[in-house]
Amino acid sequence: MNFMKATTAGIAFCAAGAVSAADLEVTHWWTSGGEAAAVAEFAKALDATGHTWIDGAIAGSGGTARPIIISRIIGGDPMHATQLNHGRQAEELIEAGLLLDITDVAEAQGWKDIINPSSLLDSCTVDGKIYCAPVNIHSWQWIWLSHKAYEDAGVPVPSNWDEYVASAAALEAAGKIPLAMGQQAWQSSGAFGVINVAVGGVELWNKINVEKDAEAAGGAEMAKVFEAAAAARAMAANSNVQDWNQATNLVITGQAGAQIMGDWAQGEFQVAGQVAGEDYTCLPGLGVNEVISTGGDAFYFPKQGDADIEAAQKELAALLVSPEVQVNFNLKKGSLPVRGDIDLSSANDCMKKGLEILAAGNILLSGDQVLSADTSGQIEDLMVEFWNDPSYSAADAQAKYAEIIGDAD
Amino acid sequence: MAVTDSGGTESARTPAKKPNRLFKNLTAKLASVPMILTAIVVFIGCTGWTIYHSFTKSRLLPAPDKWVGLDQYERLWSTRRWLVSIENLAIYGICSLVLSLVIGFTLAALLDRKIRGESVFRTIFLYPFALSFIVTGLVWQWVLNPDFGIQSVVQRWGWESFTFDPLNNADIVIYGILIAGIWQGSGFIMVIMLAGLRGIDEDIWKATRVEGIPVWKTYIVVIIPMMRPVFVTALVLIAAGIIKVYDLVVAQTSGGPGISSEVPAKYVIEKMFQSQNLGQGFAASTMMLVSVLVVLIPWAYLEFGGKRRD
Amino acid sequence: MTDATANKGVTPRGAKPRRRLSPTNIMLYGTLFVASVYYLLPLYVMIVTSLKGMPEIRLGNVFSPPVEVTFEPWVKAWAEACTGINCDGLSRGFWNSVQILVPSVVISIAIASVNGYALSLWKFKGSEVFFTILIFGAFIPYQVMIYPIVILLREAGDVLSAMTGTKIRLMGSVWGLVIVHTIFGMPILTLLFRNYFASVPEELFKAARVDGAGFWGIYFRIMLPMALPIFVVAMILQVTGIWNDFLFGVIFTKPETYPMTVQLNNIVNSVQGVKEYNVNMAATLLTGLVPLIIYFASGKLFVRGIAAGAVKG
Amino acid sequence: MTNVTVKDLTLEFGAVRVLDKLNLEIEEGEFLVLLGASGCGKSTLLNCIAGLLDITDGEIHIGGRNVTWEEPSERGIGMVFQSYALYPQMTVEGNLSFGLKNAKVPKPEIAERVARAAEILQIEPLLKRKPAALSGGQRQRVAIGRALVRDVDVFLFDEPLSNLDAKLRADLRVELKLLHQRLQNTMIYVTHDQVEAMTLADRIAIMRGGVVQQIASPAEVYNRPSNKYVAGFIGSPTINFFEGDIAEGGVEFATADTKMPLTGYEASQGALSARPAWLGIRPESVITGTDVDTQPFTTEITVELFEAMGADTLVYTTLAGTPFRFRMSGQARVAAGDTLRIGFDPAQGSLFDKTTEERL
Repeated sequence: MNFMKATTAGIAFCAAGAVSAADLEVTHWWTSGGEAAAVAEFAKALDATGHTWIDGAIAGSGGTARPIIISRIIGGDPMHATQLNHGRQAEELIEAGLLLDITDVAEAQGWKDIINPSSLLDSCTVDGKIYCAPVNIHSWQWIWLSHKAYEDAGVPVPSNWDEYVASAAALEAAGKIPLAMGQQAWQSSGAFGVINVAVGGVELWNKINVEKDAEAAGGAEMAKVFEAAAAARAMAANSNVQDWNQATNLVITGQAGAQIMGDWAQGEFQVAGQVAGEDYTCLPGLGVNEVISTGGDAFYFPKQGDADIEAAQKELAALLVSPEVQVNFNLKKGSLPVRGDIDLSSANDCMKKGLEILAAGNILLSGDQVLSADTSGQIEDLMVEFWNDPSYSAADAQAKYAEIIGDAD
Repeated sequence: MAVTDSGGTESARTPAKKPNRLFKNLTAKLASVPMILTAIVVFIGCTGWTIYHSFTKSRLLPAPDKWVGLDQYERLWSTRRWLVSIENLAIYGICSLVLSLVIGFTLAALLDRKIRGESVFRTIFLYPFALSFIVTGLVWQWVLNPDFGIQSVVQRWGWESFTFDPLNNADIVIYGILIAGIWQGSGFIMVIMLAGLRGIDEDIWKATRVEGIPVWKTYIVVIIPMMRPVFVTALVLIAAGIIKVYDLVVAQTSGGPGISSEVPAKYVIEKMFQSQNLGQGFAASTMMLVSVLVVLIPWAYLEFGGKRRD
Repeated sequence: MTDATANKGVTPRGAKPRRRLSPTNIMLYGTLFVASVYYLLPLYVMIVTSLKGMPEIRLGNVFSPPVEVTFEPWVKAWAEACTGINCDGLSRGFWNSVQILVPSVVISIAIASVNGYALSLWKFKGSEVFFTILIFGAFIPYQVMIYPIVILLREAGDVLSAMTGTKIRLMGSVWGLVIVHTIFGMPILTLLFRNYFASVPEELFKAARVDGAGFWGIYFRIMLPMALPIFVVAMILQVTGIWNDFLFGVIFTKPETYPMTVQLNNIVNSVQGVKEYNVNMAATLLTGLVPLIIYFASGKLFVRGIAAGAVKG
Repeated sequence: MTNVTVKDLTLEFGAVRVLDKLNLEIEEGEFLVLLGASGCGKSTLLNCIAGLLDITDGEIHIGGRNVTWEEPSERGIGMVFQSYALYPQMTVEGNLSFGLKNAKVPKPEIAERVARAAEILQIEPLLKRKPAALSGGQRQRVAIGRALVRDVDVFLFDEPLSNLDAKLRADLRVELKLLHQRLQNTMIYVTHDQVEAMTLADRIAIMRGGVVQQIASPAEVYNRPSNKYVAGFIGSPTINFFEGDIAEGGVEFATADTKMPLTGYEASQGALSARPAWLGIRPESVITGTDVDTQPFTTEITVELFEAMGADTLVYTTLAGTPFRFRMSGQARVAAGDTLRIGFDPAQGSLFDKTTEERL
């Protein structure tokens, strides 16, 4: 990045009434190809205002990045803005008064009216004040199918989970891995969540995750979900990659039949030059229950105690939600924009599917919004063990799961 | 430079009077302030702080007023991941202690046989110690990769049925980490052992030669008992490293497959920062501390308890 | 003193093997050779992999030498590999590491050597107690202390700010990390120096006191020049330890000041499509280069220094 | 005028009392030797005088000044150590001038003093060398020189010759004696070697268990040891002890089977009274040959073993039921089994109380 040029540009903008130029350090964990391209859109937009985007990417998933982000905020050396999955993760930081209140920005920009679904803004709100700027909607409920793998195996590309399960044997016979899975805990847990919604239905999901109904978690309906997950586990047995995008890469190259992964996987297909519908197929809700969860990423602005920087932070907040940036960013990222009032005609098939579901209101809260990080962590621990240990029976895992839900707060 | 500085007792005082004890060695005490601060504030203070908070329901931020007693510990010991971590640490700890000592001593003894090219061998054995655990983990992950590494090479040589894939086999993954850990650290132990061997009087060798004791027996019966302090030093260094195993696992396996190569340090870090459950992380780290003390206190008692006089 | 230690650690003391090709010798060199393979294999793999192109890596095995040698991965690892939208490779981390390394090594060794000196020659009431705590500290898992240290650094920064009237932040600055390295390096280094100074003849210390040298006079004029071997050991240990540190680097710095290991981790974990093993290996080698060079260059001094004092005790 | 005074000096290491209310007065220009077996506290005492150990109680005066709590360098002392304690990284010149530099003595004066010390000790050619390049004797000269340049009234020696071989030790001993004669400084010299003590000292202080047993001239210590320990410690070969009783009136000392006249014994206090006691007879005071009959006590013994040492011959035998050694001058022609007639004057020996072991 050419800081000199950016600074020069900044001086020009100052004349137009902008606040004095500031260097804003922004931390995030978007480091894969598609993600990095999307972040670059933010940086470009911010640099154009005269401020400078100092990129603080931390590689290795949110798990690696969050400790760093949080210890810096707590240690009194906060960055100027940071990605966090919104929802309950930031609750305590807000209560401790470490994050900047950006209600005035939200009001000035009329976020209440434009942010869709409104639950996104609710997650940013504590005691009626808004503390974060949502930037995208991410939904986990997708399965990505490789056309090449199915062609090689000589079976048609399935259109729902049951067909897919049936086709697994053919894929295996053709030397393909039926299901590509990375081995990180959040992937195991996320894939399970997707199967949960698809097989068990939205109602069951809400009962367990929102109402924390341990009985439902241990019930017969849920047992089916665990059986399905156990079946998926068997299909993923030969997949021994670590990172999610390595798994996606198996699908892209046709070595694996499918991957259960959130919509961010789309960015990888895009970077690889693949076209939805031609090279790959995406099925929301595994083709069974067409819903999408509306978690997503949001940016928080730790307090700095410096008026100039605060003004710049607010400017960045407004910028992140602005229509143009939303379009550019989400097209690259493969996620859905947070505002319903923008034109995404250039979006691809999968994104359009997502937009339709969103418009129809078939939405679901995301895990981050309803479960504490601690409970999510426990579920991740359980799932990563379950997915990787074929001897861990579905019944045992379910019992443990019910226990965790019972203890959840 | 204040060369006339007199170790704290200033010449200005009336000489006939015994000076205040507090000001005796004043310079030495002042110079030790960083050490005293570290010992008290960091090692005692921070540890105490952590132990206290392990009895609270601290989440993302410390919450000293939310006292929950032993809840965190109860949950800790009913968590499979923690139990697996403890088991792994025990296996890793014992194996790496024994293997490091044995390999370190054997290599040192071999190098001490007046061989040619001693410094070349020594450098070869020692250089991995210069590399970080992150690097170590990454390299061994690569060498042990079933598709490209040792397994595939041996298979290409014609041993089709050969399987050596520790990093993807939950039952033996900890040994895969052990191979890397030993690789990194045994050279340093070798150097310490070598230094110890060099410190042994040559007359001992002459004496055993005169008495016709075989070389191997000399090592076991005479040399090793004489090197007790060296073994203690080596033991301390290895043990201090074992409890801290973290980077290696993160780089090599990330705890996988599943949770089969988790270690306590990783559990602590992840509970504290990732799951935002400080109380749980603190409880786990307190248990780590307790296990260290369980090993350390009897040892310290045996080592220093007997000769408290001086 | 000096003449006694000068020869230590250089001459092998074991019995002399007699004939060149005796069975014992074959066993001896055979074992050493096998061990060498184990130790050298990863280095070899790193080097050959870093010199191959990706297509060749996918086809061949890790041990085959590169058919077509390419330095592209090295260039990429050093200057082009991306983390997020920063694509300047390891180069930035290198200079950060140097900036962290130099003050950390100097300060931690300075403090630990003074500690060891005071503990062995200027004992005062309670000094042994503090030392015992320090040694126990070597065994306390870092994790136990990270969180409170984050808070301590914040508070210390606030206190300093209030005292000096300027805004000082220890957390996230190089100096915060220097403090952390000094603290965690202290137990082992202090032990090292204490044992070394304890082996210095006490009469030398007495003679210097009669000659009117005080605490610092004796330290700088008498002990320091005598302690060079142990300083070399301490320096090597600290340089490698600090250079290789990941945990503290990742928690106590920020992106602009990330040390090289953190950058390495970032590069290796920032997978863009497929893992570029060759770039990863080149990055790994680059990161390990500084400590490797130090070991290759001063291995002999290291062994000598250890022999001269580190193992007593 | 007294130069060094030690008053009621007590030193404790934790619960262990190393020195117990020790008193010592050393005259100006005196050569005092602290003699004792290892662990008797003699080096500890010297370190206390030097200020290298902080004492628990008592006072130390040097040159009339109370220096109890002063730094070693402020006490006006120079010290020479057993291991020489030369600073290995400095040249001989650097070693000699280190103390003066610390005291901020002007450069020209340093040069002058170093030159003078080097001249006295004949080490001028060595000035530019490092200690490692010197022989043991040369090193000890430098160590002495280091004390010399300090231009102080009191020299402290801590077993300075123990690390040297026998011949060098004898040479340097003589040199030290000459040095003392030339400089006339007060010297306090710690050794466990009684030959050094006897030859060098003006007075010897014999120490045991942190207590001074006797402080007196070498002759006095040799001839009139104040207790049985001193008697046994001084003299080589060691003194012979007989166990027995003093007869009423102090006329006779009787063992189980032998009676020895004590006429003429100079008792320390008053007259001898009857009591169990030890009689010490030095091997040198035994007479053989023609003069035997002049002695108050004569007897015949059988030679059990003999050691011919060149200048004299040591004969081992048994007398009055106890092993007995005596010295014959010259190369006496004796053989094991020979019968010899010997004689000595028991009154010239030393009598010690059986229980207190104090001299009678």
